[in-house]
Amino acid sequence: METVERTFVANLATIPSMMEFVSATAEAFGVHPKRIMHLELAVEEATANICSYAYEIPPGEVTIKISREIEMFRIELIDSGVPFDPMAMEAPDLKAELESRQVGGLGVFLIRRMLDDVHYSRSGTQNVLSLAVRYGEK
Amino acid sequence: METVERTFVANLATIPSMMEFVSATAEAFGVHPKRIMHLELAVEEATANICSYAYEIPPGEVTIKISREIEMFRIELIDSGVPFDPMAMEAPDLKAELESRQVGGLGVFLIRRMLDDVHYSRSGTQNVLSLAVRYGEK
Amino acid sequence: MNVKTQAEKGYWVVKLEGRLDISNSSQFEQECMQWIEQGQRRFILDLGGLEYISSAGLRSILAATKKLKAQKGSLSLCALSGLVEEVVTVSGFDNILQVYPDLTQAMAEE
Amino acid sequence: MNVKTQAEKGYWVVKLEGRLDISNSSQFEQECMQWIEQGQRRFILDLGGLEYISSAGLRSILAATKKLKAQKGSLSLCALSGLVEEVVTVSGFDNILQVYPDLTQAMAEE
Ligand SMILES: Nc1ncnc2c1ncn2[C@@H]1O[C@H](COP(=O)(O)OP(=O)(O)O)[C@@H](O)[C@H]1O
Ligand SMILES: Nc1ncnc2c1ncn2[C@@H]1O[C@H](COP(=O)(O)OP(=O)(O)O)[C@@H](O)[C@H]1O
Repeated sequence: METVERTFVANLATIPSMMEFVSATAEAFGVHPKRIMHLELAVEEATANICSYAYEIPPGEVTIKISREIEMFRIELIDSGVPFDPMAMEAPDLKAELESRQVGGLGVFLIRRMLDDVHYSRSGTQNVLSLAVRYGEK
Repeated sequence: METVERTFVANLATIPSMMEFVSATAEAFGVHPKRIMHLELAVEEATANICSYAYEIPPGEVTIKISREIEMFRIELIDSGVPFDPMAMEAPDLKAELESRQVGGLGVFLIRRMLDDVHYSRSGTQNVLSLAVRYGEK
Repeated sequence: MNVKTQAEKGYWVVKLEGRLDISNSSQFEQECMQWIEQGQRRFILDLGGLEYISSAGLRSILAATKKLKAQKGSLSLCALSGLVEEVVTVSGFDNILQVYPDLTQAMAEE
Repeated sequence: MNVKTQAEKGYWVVKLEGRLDISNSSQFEQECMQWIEQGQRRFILDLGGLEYISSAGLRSILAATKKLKAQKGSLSLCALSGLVEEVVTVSGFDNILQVYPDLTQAMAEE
């Protein structure tokens, strides 16, 4: 089987199940434990944003599609919320002092830094965020 | 990889994650969707019992160990609660009329009926419930 | 789980979609009790869209059925398939509840 | 997540085990605020047993640190490893918080 897919209610209480879906599948497909942690982090950050910001009338839904490509383990997060391209966001100011440090903006930044391939596309009424890691420790 | 394992806090709120761990792994290993439903049902019933009855001071923990055997997809549910052998329970009276029908006792019965192999062992201070299905639709 | 209700020809038709399990069965049971309090007496649960049910789900249906019987009401199931049909059969619930192939027949024969 | 606290040599040592994520970070933040209200001022978070942290977790630590600074207190981290070390570094939190290799050094140098 090369692709598996599951749809979840997009609310904070289901995030642990979404993370479990991704990490159990990654483990079964032989992704290195360290990279599974990176994936889990990206899934938590991205789905938390979908649950919090994507839908004008929450909760909406989020579909997670997992593909076992030859070189990469890829997941796509698909929602029907407001258009939002996380790749277009500026990185937070990491040098800011404690006092001025903003509490937000980190989630998207971590997603971009932890994975090997991240890209966004808008497809019809859907946001598609594609996240991938290589199988090995790297 | 032939075995994966995860430990969860045994409370009702984590049951969806436990089910997701099992079904995502089963899906990745090619278990037929119908049999995945049977597994999910057995995992819900067994873990609900562990969360409700196993620990004198809840919540305890439950470890789920998944093995990809040649003919069977097997999971073991391991807890450190009071000794409890579900195989020793009598089946509920399925012919009872509505008025006298007991609301309990069904969970264990469903586990035994839905899977291809179920057995219990006590190992030191632990309960080990071993549950398996064949990969195909059957 | 999605729950949609509709009053139709004297029946209270409850359409369930998704999963009825330990995470939502007590909420569903409460909803049933509220409908009964509001005066609904003849329930049909349309399970055509229900993909999964566990003993916790059966328990909530059984509790509602007992409550309805005590009030001279009734509860029947229709449109079962897949795992739901299997669980209802294996557990013998098809002996204690009326089960119909589809909603039309449930409304005709009940 | 498991949280164990201990007062030691004037420090309030908080040992975290498991995962600090969106499902428990606001509870953790509340606990921190309670400790501060109870008069604790010099926090050391021992993350030796912490396996996972997300931005929600960082946010709760940042909130506690700001509160402590406002009360002339302090908060430092120690014994980071694996993903936790990576996340703290990548997010630049090691620039705004004191980070020590282990508890002994955190108590010696803070
Ligand atoms: N799915 C989304 N839809 C709409 N807006 C979003 C979405 N995800 C993130 N955002 C916006 O981007 C900002 C930055 O997100 P993030 O980096 O995760 O940090 P945080 O959630 O901590 O603010 C959010 O505050 C929100 O305004
Ligand atoms: N893990 C367990 N530890 C101790 N007792 C248990 C355990 N699981 C089940 N039991 C006992 O067995 C009974 C039957 O369980 P079950 O068939 O799941 O039905 P129910 O939970 O609906 O009563 C329970 O009521 C409980 O007394």
